[in-house]
Amino acid sequence: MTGAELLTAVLLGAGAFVALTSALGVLRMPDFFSRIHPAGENESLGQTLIIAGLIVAAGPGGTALKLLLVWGFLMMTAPAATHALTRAAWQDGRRPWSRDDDGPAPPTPPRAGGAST
Amino acid sequence: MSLLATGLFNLLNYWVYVSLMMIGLYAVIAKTNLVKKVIGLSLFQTGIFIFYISMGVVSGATTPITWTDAERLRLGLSRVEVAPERAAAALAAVEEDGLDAARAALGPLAPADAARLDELLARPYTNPLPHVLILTAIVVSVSTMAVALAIVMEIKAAYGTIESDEIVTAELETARAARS
Amino acid sequence: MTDRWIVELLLAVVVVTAVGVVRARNLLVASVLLGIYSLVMALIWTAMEAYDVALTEAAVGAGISTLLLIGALIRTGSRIGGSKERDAPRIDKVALAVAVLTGAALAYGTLDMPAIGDPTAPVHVHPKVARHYIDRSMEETHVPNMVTVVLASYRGYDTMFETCVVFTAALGVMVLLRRRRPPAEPAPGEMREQAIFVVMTRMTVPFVLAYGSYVITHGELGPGGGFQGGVILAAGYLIYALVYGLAAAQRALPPRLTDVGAGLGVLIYAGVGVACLLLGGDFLAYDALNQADPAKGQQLGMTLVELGVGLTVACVMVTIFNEVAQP
Amino acid sequence: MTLTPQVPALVVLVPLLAGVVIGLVRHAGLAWLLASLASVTTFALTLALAARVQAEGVVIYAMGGWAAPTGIELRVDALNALVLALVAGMAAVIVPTSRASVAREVPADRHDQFYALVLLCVAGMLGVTATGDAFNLYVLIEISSLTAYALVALGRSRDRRALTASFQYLIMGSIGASFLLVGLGYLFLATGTLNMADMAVRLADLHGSTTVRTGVAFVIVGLSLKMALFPVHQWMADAYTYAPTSVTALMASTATKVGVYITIRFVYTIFGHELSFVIMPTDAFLLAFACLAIVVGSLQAIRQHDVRRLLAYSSVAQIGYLVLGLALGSALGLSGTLVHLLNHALVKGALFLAVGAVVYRQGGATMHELTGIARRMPLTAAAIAVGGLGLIGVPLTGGFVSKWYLVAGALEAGLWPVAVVVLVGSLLAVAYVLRLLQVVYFGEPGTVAPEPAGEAPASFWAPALLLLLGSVALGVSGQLTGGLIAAAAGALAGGAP
Repeated sequence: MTGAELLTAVLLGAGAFVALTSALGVLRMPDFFSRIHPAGENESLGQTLIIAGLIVAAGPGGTALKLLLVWGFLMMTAPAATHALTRAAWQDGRRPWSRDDDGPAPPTPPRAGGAST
Repeated sequence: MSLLATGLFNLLNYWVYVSLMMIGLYAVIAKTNLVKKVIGLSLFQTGIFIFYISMGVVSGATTPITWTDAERLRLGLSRVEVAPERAAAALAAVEEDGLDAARAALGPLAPADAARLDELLARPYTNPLPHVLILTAIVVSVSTMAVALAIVMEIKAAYGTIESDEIVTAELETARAARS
Repeated sequence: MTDRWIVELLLAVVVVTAVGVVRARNLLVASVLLGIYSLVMALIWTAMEAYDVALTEAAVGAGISTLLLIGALIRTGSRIGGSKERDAPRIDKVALAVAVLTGAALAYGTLDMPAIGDPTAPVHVHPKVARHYIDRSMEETHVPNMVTVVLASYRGYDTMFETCVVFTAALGVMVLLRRRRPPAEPAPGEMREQAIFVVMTRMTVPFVLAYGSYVITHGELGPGGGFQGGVILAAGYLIYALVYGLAAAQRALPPRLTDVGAGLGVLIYAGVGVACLLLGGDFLAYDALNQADPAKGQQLGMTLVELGVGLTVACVMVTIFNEVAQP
Repeated sequence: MTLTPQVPALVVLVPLLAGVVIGLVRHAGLAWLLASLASVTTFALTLALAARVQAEGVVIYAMGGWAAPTGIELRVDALNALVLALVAGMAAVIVPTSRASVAREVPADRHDQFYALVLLCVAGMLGVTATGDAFNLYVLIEISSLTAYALVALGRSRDRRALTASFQYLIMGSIGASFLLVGLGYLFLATGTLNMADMAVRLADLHGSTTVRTGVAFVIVGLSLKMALFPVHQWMADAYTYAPTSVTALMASTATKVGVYITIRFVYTIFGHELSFVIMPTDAFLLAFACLAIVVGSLQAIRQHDVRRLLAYSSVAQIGYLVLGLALGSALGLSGTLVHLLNHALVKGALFLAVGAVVYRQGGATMHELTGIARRMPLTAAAIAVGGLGLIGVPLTGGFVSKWYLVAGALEAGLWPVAVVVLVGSLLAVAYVLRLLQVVYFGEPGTVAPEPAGEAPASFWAPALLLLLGSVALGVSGQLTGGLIAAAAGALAGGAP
């Protein structure tokens, strides 16, 4: 295994790990606002690691440039999308849950009306 | 049992398509919500796409975009261990005289590498025709969906509901009111 | 095909997602799941080396269809579907029987089929169909992407009608939904608080439009073509409309213009065919466009019809979005 | 340069291009004018094509210059030349005369889109009829269906049930088309070709394959859905009842006929006699449902209060006759189907136009609104009377000739119960037609509904009477039935692809 291949493997592995943890986070977190946080983590850090790994694997050239462009767009759109979601939730009347609130965290978002599948 | 085993290996994609069509057809018939019916129709149609595309697959084949010999060779050389100057000579030869000359210019390779290179150089293409047919079918299916949803929106405007059973009730009431 | 087991894994995901789509009681959830379903489908097409189909599925199935569904849900104000389901999900026995019967018949028909990937299957060896496309398309047209050649030349007649189907969909949606009045003006200052979106839009929309044009014009060389590119172009408009509001978007691109563009695209396609006819060839026989070098004529013909397709698809998608999104 | 060799392509292109252009004009009068011009031109082109087929035999046109099966070909023989002329002819009669009823039933700002959809629908049906390529057929069916869904939904400005009818039609139509697509996929997988003629040759060696048999079954089921064969006919009854008048007249006289034509094409030309009737029980399947369609459709028609609905259920029964003839598998039966196809198109188109006239004057077409209209609307009433007699199949109408062929074909095949069903169906038709005529001619107006103000505009009754004239000519002249149709039927039943 060459150095580049090793680096690729490490970067892709790390990216996959971040993606996995953020998926777990989305499942485990108590409310909408805390769920969107791990989701955003994958979109920024996880995808950065994976694209970096792919760039190393592709070597210098056109493919690497395209991957860089993809990364650039991701960095622009992903946070904006997260922002839009949060904003929409806020305008929809949702407020972050905190430990000081009475009772346990709401199991499902309050206004979705039995939204679970 | 042997039928199942061969089927699993050879026809699995087809069986997946059959189950998707069943799921979609069930939804179209059983669901009362009109949007849900449209969604079921969409599942039903996409199932067919799997059938067609699976039909076009050729083992070990590449996408149906013609590769020049030089492109094939370049990809092949990137997958095997070969000295840079011999690779350069082969690439120069392929432009001039074709793949056989390039293969000669490359000189002897390790047996495993040689087999791998030959396989890459002779890679067949998948069948483009099913791809074309399905491109058409995808476009047809989204067009149908657009018209279907437009009708659903108008139904909502006219009846105030998009549940088929409530629409039937509404019509029965209208008929009763007209009679009395 | 790439590693077989990846395909099988993705197929399993697709089936599970499909069940989820049907079982979901919340229609919004079902719509989003359907988008995911299409996206996984696009991955399957990639794994099966059908890149053109994958690009279309991603743009049309996961993009436009999902948007249409969500638009319809907003317009009809319905989130929870099915009065039966509001109580408890029940199995409809008749529907199940029909589905199982159909499935059994379909599965029975597969038993005689050649194994997937078998290069000797009749579909792959027909000398005048599949073999002709693979072996002779480069020589006859000098266009590397066989899918584009089959789509725009060998079966160009089909594709003309496919473009017509898209145009028909726009007509159908227009005739049902169009209200002949301009959309309401956005409240002043509404945009100013959305600085993040405005900046993001300014930075991405030009690239989206450039990429859409690239996909339309480079269908001969790589995956892509009029359908995929047209949808991407429309996506640029959609982003703009979502951020700046429908009124602003319609000021930037008046609906009258997209109405004309939708028809114009079909007319360009058919016009190329008629031009061939006037130059002495058969309808859509692009060879006639360049008597000296038929392959050049083929290339010219395909480029022009792909432009027509792209124009129609982009304008139709924008039109449908306009009609569905109007309050 | 001459355009004569290009006529097969132009037959489809003229309505198609006209449809697209009309979609852009934004002027109701201009849209109507262009649509009328295009439909008349198309009719002239189909007549020229039919004359050419008569003189030269099968006309083949390679699209894009690629010879089939590499490319798509149009293939026109005596059978589809006839259907092409029928579809274009009905459009040429109905579109130019539709202005008054469209002005009444469709919002003025949508006339351009309405006529565009009508012409695209016609282009789709003509394309379906002319093509020699199985997948092209699917795409074109989708064009004619998609336009039809939207056109049916336009009936909502008169009755909101048009919307649910259209939705039901869309669901059934899409399922039918998908079944057809699956069936074609199976046949494509087994043969490797999409060209109909090539497929027919290759299928001859593949009769044992379960893939082929399943493909055949799904094609037949898909087409049955598209034709509205019993028991999947409900969508058609609703769609014809609530669509705008001119749309119903056009669709009732052409859409189902094209469906029957495709079925003949598949069963006889592509599958061939052996695969259709010996290996697969297509005949038994189709015969059973055709007989049920005749009986159930006629019984339903008798129960209807709304005359448009009555005629729609009568159409369900007529499709039974059409399918019955083709399922007999003999030249006699096919002749019956072809004569019936022509006759029913003319008669049903005329009847829906006449009923449209009543809707125009009275605002509806229930038995109440038809009561005693013969006094003030004698020509409309005459059209209803002659059309009704044509539906029964009394001598001197085309209906008599076709039913004669059907009974003879059934007896020739030794299927006397089928012959009985044809006769019973005719008796039931007598029941619903007489009930209608009794109301029209002998009902007392004023007691249940106001008497109409006067005869409807000539654009309603004139084309109706013209079409009926055609039907009577079909019944009286032995030449057409003996010549062209018998030749087409003989060629098909003889097994020659």
